[in-house]
Amino acid sequence: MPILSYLKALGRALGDELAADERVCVFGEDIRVGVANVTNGLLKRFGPDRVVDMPISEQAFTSFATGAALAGRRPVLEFQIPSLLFLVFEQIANQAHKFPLMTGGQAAVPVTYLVPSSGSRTGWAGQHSDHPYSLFAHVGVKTVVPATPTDAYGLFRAAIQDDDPVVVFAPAAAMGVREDVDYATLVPVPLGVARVHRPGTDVTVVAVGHLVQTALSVAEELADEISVEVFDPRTLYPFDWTGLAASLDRTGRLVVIDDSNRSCGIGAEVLATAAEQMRLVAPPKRVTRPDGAVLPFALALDQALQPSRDQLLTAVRAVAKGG
Amino acid sequence: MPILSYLKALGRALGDELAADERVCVFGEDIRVGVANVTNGLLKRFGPDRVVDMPISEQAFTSFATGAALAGRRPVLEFQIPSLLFLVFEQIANQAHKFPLMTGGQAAVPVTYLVPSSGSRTGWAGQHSDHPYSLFAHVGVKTVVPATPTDAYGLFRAAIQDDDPVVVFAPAAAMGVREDVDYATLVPVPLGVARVHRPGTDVTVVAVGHLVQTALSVAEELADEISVEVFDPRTLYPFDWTGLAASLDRTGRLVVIDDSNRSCGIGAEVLATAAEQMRLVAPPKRVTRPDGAVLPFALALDQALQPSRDQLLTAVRAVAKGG
Amino acid sequence: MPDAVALYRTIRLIRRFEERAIELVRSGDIVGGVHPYLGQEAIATGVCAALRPDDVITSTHRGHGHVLAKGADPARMMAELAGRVTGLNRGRGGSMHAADFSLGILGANAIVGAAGAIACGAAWAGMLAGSDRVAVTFFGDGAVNQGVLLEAMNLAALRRLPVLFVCENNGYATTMPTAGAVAGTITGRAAAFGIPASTVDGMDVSVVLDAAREAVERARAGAGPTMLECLTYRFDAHHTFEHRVRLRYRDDADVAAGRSRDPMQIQGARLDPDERTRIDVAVETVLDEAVRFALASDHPDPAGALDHLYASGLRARPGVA
Amino acid sequence: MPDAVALYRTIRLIRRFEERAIELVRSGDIVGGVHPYLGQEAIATGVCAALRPDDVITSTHRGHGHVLAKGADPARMMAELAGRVTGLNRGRGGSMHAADFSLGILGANAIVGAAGAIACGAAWAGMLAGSDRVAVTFFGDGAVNQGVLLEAMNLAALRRLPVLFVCENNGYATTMPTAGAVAGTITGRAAAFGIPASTVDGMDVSVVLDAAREAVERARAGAGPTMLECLTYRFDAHHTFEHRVRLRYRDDADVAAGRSRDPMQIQGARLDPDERTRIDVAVETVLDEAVRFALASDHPDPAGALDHLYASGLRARPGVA
Ligand SMILES: Cc1ncc(C[n+]2csc(CCOP(=O)(O)OP(=O)(O)O)c2C)c(N)n1
Ligand SMILES: Cc1ncc(C[n+]2csc(CCOP(=O)(O)OP(=O)(O)O)c2C)c(N)n1
Ligand SMILES: [Mg+2]
Ligand SMILES: [Mg+2]
Repeated sequence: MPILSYLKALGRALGDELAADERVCVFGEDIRVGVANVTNGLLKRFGPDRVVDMPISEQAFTSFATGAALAGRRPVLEFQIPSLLFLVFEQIANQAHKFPLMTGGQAAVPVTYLVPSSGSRTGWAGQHSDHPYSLFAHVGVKTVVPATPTDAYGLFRAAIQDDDPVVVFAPAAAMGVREDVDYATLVPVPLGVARVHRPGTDVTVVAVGHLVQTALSVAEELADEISVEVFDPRTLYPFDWTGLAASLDRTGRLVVIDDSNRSCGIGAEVLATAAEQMRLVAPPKRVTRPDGAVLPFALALDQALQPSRDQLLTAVRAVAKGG
Repeated sequence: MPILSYLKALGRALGDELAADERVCVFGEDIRVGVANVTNGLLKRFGPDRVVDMPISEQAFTSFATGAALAGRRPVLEFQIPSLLFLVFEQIANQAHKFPLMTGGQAAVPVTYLVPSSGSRTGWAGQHSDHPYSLFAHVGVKTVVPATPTDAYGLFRAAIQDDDPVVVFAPAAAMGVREDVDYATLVPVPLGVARVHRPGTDVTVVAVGHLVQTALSVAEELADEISVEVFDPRTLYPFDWTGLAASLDRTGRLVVIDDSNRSCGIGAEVLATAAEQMRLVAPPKRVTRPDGAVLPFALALDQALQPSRDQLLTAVRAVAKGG
Repeated sequence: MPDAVALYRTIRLIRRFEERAIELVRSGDIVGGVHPYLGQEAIATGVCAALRPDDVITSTHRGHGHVLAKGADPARMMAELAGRVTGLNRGRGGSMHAADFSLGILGANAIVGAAGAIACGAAWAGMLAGSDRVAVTFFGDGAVNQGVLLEAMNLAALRRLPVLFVCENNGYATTMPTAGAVAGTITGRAAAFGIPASTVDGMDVSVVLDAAREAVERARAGAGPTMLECLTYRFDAHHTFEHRVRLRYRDDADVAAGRSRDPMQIQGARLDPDERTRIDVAVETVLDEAVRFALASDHPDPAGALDHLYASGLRARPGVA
Repeated sequence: MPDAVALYRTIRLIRRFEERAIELVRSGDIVGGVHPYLGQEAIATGVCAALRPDDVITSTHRGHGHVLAKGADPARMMAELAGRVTGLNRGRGGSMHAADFSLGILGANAIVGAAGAIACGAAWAGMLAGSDRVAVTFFGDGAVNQGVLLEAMNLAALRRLPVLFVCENNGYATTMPTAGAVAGTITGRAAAFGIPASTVDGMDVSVVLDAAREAVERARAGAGPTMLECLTYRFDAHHTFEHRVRLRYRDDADVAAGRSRDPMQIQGARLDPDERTRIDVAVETVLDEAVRFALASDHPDPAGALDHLYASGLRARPGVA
């Protein structure tokens, strides 16, 4: 079977949506040339009316996409850096997100915001290494963080097909993931439905994005000791609470590993909702970035602030024993 | 004793800091005239070099404040609408907040961002009614939400004196609160230290901002039935975890009432940290805005989405019985 | 194209609509207040008179005039201000978000400068769909210092979009005089991006209409965006809260000078007095009915507070569980 | 003011510093790569030659030249790029955040267009402190479409701030040709706000120096901001990742034309050949030492990863508990 890389999966999803729906179009910087390696070849295939290179005017082109969406298009925006989402937070959270309710249902804003290589890219330092998905979960903008090439393909397509704004985070650390796939089986993956990568009975590990691989490897290492269920929410907002409750019904123990800042991150939301409503037989744990983290440049410092395999291992062991 | 209103407390704190420290200055829109009722009279007292009216260029003047801070000033910025913080999120979260670490300790950015009348102001609808404090707690920018005039005075002064960026949310619904005070006793209130407004032994209610009054009234109503401790964190980031742990050591039961969106809000953080590390003898509860809330214009709809007294009452009763 | 009578009628409708709305603010039927468009009526009227029904507009916090001039039903508009289910936005938007997509009204916007880029995107979509539809974005003198609006001008010029940037320079942004906030000139901002711009008398609807027509023709012909700076004056408060709290930023002489040229009188003087009276009466009837309709309409059911939050139909988790 | 020799020396220092840095990227000693300043050296050199030590600058993602020209120690700069504790930022900043506040270098900035307003604020603070200190903000042709930079120009003009806006127009923003992104002109953006602007040859350091001197004098005299658009060419990749992944956006003819005028050769030709050799050798010695120093320095201790996060000394909660 052919091998699909995460990046290729994103490019393929975009190409397939452009081909399937004339309303879909792509905006971004350097997308003609495909600097981020997602849009390569699309200009030639779909022309400059569908694949539109933009000046460094993120705020304007984000609201430009909103306007185009209000007029019937389904734009996909590519951002070169995760923190550019800070720059356009007003345009997404206060404009695009609010149109349907504020207009009493007259408007829809089907725009997809893609951040290839989100999170820390080694050596890109403080202003290029944020992973701000929890911010969108807070304001209520649909947020997906695919972990595998198949899910990257499927969730990205579903995001484009969705009638609401959706932010798609493609973690830099997931870019290396490859999968044997039969292209014919690649299909959209519905938003809001989690995926259990590995079933288990002792501890549920909720892992976000690239950390799914970390969780799988920890589960494997602990296999003789603790039966770990690896739960990949895939969509952080709306979250698959039903799926999580079912998992905790089995395990009653919870660890979340999440590459965003601790305070008010998605890890907090998972623990809070579980503590309120689900079966927990021991105190749960989070493995996250520190509060307010700014990733320092030097490699060892950068890595010291990211949630690690060792931390997860320790947390799973502690939660398995706790209660 | 004289009566101090919440608004007057803010104005007084600002005036006192301007008088106490020449480095302090104020930037904002319509602050000459004092449209938000905080800066009235300051221009006359301190002159146009300290009280600077700005064009509607929030992004530029926010980073302008960063630059002035890097050069030794201690600017206070007034924003007319809470959602303007979305517009300047890049300038606060990605610039001001990051300077100290990125420069290896060479720089400090002592800027205070004040949002008088944050949260819902009846009838101002979707784009003027957010209460985005949890976003700042996530990125790690110091965040305070005073509940009373005395605290508004004290926390605002402490924020201005702090060497880091601090966002001060002054809830619209707290503006009506008045207090008898002896002016001589007004002092800065240290950031990061909570205040127990009412001790109790059965349930700890963590209430944010204007909801402290709601919590006090619920505690009073339930007094014969349930002993409610009303815990006002005052600072949401850094949070007074030691204080909360001490409260839960007493009560073991927790309800949070928080006027921000549910998912990844400060309520989630409080529940998560409590579930991980503190004594909880029953499942905790949150009373918040719904996920992704956009406040509709019509009064009854707007109010339907804000955390209410009734909801808190029900939640406290349920948590008191739970476990 | 509308004649002098029709232009007067629209000006009169906006004028009296605003005065009625202010009454309803005073009576408590409109909650949250409004930003009155009084004094600026000739701009919305003149510009929208140059438009076709399928053209689109974006508006501002001071948006009633634009929405009415583009053809919104005054009764449903008034119902929206009163937060009723029969309102344009089913009571979800209110004054600062009134929209009627069926008429190309993409909404008032409460964030200064925010709508320009939205208008550009809508213009682009129309252009690529092969339509010769035009988009107009209204904004105040305060908005010309907002980065996103300037970025939008660059986009419009780069892609030769059929967009008309209409700046309503009423001399103030809330309490800030234009000169205190705008370095250089407003038209110079357009010129920076190679967009033709002119400054016109915003008190004379026929002047506005002529300028708008020319710009709209250019846009339809594929010649790209234009900026019009319309000089005007805000006759009333920045917002009705000023009726309660007096703010001192315009002295009496300034106000008197500003109000000395009234767009309603200027256009009214061009009409036969009897005809004018006939129109005034007719407008009053429309507004009587609008107010009656608004106040007789139902308030929305709080159970539906989260309706329309997601176009996809997603239901949000409530704030208690 | 520096003479021709000193100007050449700085250009040469930057040129060779960049080439050395690229070698260290290739060897893996600099992680994350760099945005080489090759070809643009005359701009940083000329502008900073017009400055006093107490003047301040803000820089960009392509910032090595600015930082060196303003006087940073090449050894500590190289150590910063290599992420060592001896670096300007103690290894916390790297290429895109290099700063030396003791020399008025308020930092490179990784967000396009972000630093202009910061420079304005610093300029304002200096002005009010009674100093005649000047602030320079460097940015690329890509930044002139960023709203916040345009807003900053308005602020600078309004308050007549002693700020010099230096646009380095190297023809491209990453792969985007200037003409594809900039409607109107770059100097026109300054003109919009009433800021005097001129376009100069950014390849001839003496031309840049003259223009910068004039602007700095104006600023010191209280006459407000100036914009200089310096025409230049990026000789190398947008970023060293391009050394691994070939991107097709400049054809050979374009590159050849762009490189045909080399600021180092232009200024070098003005020197006595022996003197030039002497300087080249001296620069090489400095850089040998810089590389040696950088690579011999310690890596930071991961235990201090959160050091300096808060100027107040607040310690953040870790990511595990
Ligand atoms: C970005 C932003 N900043 C501030 C405000 C608060 N505000 C509302 S209207 C206004 C003044 C707008 O002035 P102008 O653009 O001239 O329009 P006018 O009110 O005169 O019609 C301000 C500051 C806002 N709504 N949006
Ligand atoms: C606001 C923002 N958008 C996008 C980027 C990604 N990016 C980094 S450099 C660059 C091109 C900048 O071009 P220009 O300003 O001309 O500077 P040059 O690279 O040519 O020196 C881009 C798009 C960024 N860092 N910041
Ligand atoms: Mg105005
Ligand atoms: Mg460039």
